[in-house]
Amino acid sequence: MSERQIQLEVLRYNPETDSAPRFQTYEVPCLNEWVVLDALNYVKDHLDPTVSYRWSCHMAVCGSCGMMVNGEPKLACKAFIHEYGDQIRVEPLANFPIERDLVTVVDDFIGKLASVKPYLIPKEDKPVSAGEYKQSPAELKTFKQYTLCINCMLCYAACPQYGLVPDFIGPAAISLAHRYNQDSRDGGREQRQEVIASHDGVWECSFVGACSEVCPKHVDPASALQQVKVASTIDWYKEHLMPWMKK
Amino acid sequence: MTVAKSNKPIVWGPFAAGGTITAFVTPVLVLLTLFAALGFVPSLLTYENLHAIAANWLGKLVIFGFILLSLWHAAHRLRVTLHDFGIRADTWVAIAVYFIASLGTVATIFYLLRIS
Amino acid sequence: MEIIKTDVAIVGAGGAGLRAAIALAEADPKLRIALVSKVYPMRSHTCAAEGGAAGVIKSDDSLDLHFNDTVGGGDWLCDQDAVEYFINEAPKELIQLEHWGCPWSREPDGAVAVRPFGGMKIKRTWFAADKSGFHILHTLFQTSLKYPSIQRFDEYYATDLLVDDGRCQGFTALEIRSGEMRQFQAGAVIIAAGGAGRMFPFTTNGAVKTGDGMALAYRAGAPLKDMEFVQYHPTGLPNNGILLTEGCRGEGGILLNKDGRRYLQDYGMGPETPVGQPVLKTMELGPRDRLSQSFWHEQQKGNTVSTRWGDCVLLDMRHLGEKKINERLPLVRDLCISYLGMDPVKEPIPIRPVVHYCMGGIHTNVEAATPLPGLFAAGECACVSINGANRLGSNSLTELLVFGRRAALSAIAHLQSGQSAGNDAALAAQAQDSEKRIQALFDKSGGTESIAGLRQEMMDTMEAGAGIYRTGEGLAATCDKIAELRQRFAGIALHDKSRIFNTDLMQALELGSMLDCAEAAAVGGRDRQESRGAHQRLDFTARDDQKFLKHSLAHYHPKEPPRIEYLDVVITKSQPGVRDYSGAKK
Amino acid sequence: MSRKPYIREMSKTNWFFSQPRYMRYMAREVTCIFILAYTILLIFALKNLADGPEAYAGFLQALNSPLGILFNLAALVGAVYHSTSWFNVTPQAMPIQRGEEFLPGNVIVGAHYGGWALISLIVLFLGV
Ligand SMILES: Cc1cc2nc3c(=O)[nH]c(=O)nc-3n(C[C@H](O)[C@H](O)[C@H](O)COP(=O)(O)OP(=O)(O)OC[C@H]3O[C@@H](n4cnc5c(N)ncnc54)[C@H](O)[C@@H]3O)c2cc1C
Ligand code: SF4
Ligand code: F3S
Ligand code: FES
Repeated sequence: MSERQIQLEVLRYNPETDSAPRFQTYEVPCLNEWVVLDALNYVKDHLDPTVSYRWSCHMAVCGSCGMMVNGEPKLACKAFIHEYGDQIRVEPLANFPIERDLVTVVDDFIGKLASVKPYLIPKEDKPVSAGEYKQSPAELKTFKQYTLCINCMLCYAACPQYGLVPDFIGPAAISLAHRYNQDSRDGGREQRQEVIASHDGVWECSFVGACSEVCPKHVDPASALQQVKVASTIDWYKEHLMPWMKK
Repeated sequence: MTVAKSNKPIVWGPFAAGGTITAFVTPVLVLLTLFAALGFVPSLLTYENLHAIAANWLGKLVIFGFILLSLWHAAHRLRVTLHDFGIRADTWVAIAVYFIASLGTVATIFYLLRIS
Repeated sequence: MEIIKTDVAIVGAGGAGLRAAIALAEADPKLRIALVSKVYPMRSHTCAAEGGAAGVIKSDDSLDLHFNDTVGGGDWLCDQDAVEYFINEAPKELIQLEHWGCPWSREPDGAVAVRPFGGMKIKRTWFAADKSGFHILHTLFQTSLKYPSIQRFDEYYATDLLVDDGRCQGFTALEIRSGEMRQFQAGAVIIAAGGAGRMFPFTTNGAVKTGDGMALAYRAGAPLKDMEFVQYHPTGLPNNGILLTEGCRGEGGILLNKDGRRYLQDYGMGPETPVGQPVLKTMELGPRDRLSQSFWHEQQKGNTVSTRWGDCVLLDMRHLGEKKINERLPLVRDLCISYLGMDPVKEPIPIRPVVHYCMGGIHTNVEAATPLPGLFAAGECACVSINGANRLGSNSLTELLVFGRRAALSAIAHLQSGQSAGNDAALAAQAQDSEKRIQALFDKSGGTESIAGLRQEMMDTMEAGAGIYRTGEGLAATCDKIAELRQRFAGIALHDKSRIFNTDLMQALELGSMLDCAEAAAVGGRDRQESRGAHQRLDFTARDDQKFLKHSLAHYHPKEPPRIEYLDVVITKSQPGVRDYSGAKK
Repeated sequence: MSRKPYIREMSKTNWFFSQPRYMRYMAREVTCIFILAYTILLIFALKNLADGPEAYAGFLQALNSPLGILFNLAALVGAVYHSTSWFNVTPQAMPIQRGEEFLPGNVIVGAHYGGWALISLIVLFLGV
């Protein structure tokens, strides 16, 4: 049933035997509706079981399969073969160390995600027996977009500032902080500001906007970051020029 | 507080405001000076008219506001741009660009006050 | 080998594992908790759940109604004490999630909204658009970051349980990135490692759902219960099994055969309801087993549409309109456009039944405890028996929460029951054995069997013999085939000899787990000579309460097929009756 | 045998050549040089204005030269690129929510372009 033969160039790196990564090319018979992940799975099952990469859901929701496809950060399960020529080159996500083949080391990202206190810090505690918080559809909509992040890290691979300054907390983590800040049930903004308004926080972002261009879930992290900057600036001026305005 | 909050908002405020102002008016101003450069001096740029505006306190304020924001916008962005070009001595760069902006600000005040 | 000593160690960081970890951390901040998962928590397959989670909250609903829907939906194979506990706890758990920030969809007045779901008599499914599982998982993961006592071991693959003195005291796990083995020593172990849908070729399940947790417990002596009950979801994409949530039908989508007829009315789910006005528990909102079975009959009659991906029926949502689809089913639209090139706003979508959920799993009681002391289980890998012979959509996500927490509480009680200290030497020796087993895989050469090849044969035989409709003959053939594959499994060899992030090794271990689960499912199905819920036999078409109102328990044997025992179903207040999904008799 | 993650360093000085979107970004950032230079020109004009009519005439004369034309042309290109790139991202920096819905981005961008045109016309009308 094969409809097309492609050449899949895969970046290989085996830390036990290689001193640097190299490319290996596979001839893969593909169906046109396939995604790059299907081609990789074909390689793994039929051509070379030693290729390592992460994946699980095959439906662009688990965030495992981020990689560079022809130089662009993509989810392998949402990169359609029919959108590419007969040569497709896959590499591990940029800006992350390579563990092995297409697998990157993501500790840095996970640590940053945890650092922004990404959980609801309620204005006041409410027992479960008191029932749910009320939240209007409009209030939900205010932050909904920023809840859609699947932690795929494509934005980190696209953001040059993260590549240049690895301490930068980065687009997804700051967007997540913004998500909770904007939630009508939350009262924890002050606490999160300490992290995200710090030097390595939002101020390392120069609004390149690449993060939003590559985000597969249309989270628009660039937008979140600019909003955080605006709010932090207003905070600062309020605090320093109008100290009496401080809550 | 665990990590100190950054003081970037001080300069980011004028950067953002300046970016907006310059986006709205700089192109048309350049157009006017371009006319002057081409030998056709627009009425706004004649000595009499411009002097009249700058002599007026409201006029002074508007000119000052525009130049101030425009300077600080450009200075701050220049700092980031130099960083992007690989110049990593951010502290020195910051001192240099903000010094230029301060100098321009002071000069503007000085000249505006001399016009009466 | 490094030894990690903790109070409670959890295998699996999906919805159930995370909920358990949080419950432990909340109950006692001094508890040392190890949360071990073969993937980063947010990659767990809970993220793929779309439709929602059931729990009684609205005033027109009642706990009794939820009870009846669940027990009837499960064809009376549910343990009713467990169901009762479940429906009671469900609303509290969902509100708790709301308090943790889950972005549930809302009514105009700000209250949480509920949607209709298959087999439920009343709208009671809480949802967050059509990304409910995703939001639940991320809310739980993010909330878990609040608790410093939850120590995570991400990308660690649990290989064997450590059992000494008749109780479970930990397990071994492989750190995937370094290839090094670790020994987790714990006062109690909770398995929350998800389902095993990957043993079938067409499935909505992600690559991680390989039944590892079930196999861990099974090999250590805890029986697997009701494994023959495998749920097909009636609406999967025909090319890659991606699920289109039941919410599609809940919102008013209809199913058509090649003649444009709403064929469900021909299978006891009629009469036809008006298009776009779904009526609960009838037609398209019948239960999943019935809908999937109707597909099979239509296919036999030649009423299905043939597409290049095989026989399909059509899911028509056009009448819902673009606005409603975007608002309530944005993911569904995106999936159809992306993976099929078809827009549900403009055209009906071809779909087919796909394997979705394992009703069976590690045998637990209402306290989430397995027969093996110190071992607890929750989530899809467990069978506490609230799902019986057929799970109702949206009960599973709630189950993760309710029994995830329950497992945590039981584990604490177990810790407090005063156990003698473990025998370190005995545990270490077991851990060494486990390491040797893996080492042997590395050292072995000249194997002739390929992992992908064996896996394919397994999936094919499961589909052929243990699919929507089964026969004694087909099941017997599948049993033989799986037994053969288990033998041949000894002949595999690793191609990848690197220690670092060796996915070849992972796939080998996962295949081993799946073969064990598959055998339990096939043998259980062969021996269950009746039709009930998701288990439909063409040679025994009736339900047989006389003989089979019983759970099957499969006991592991390293070389031979499992030994099957039967256990009475717990019935408290609902006697077996007729499952009626025709709208007429209401 | 053990882990040995491979780190790919990003070049600090020519990274922006690697992708067109980075080039577009750098072009936008570099507009600040034109804005800065032009602002300095304005300050210079003020100085001459303060120095009296002759000085100012001298300033206008100096402007009326190939170099002056070139400078203004370059500044015009830079300023226009700055304006468009600035307006195009305003919906991201300042989204506006009305009731449940957000104002569509192109409405916000459109409003900015409209305002820009209006301001430019007024200045031209009054100034020429
Ligand atoms: C597409 C889809 C849609 C669904 N929609 C709904 C719905 O709308 N409503 C509903 O109620 N239910 C739904 N379900 C069912 C429900 O989502 C699942 O049953 C549930 O999410 C399972 O959760 P879990 O926590 O048990 O396991 P999972 O979320 O699968 O997590 C398993 C965890 O175990 C870990 N693990 C596994 N093996 C090992 C090992 N060897 N070592 C270490 N860790 C291991 C994994 O890393 C993972 O963290 C859906 C299921 C699917 C597939
Ligand atoms: S913001 Fe977008 S690109 Fe970044 S991690 Fe989240 S989903 Fe991925
Ligand atoms: S690409 Fe990077 S610089 Fe900011 S806008 Fe996005 S985080
Ligand atoms: S496999 Fe889950 S996002 Fe691609």
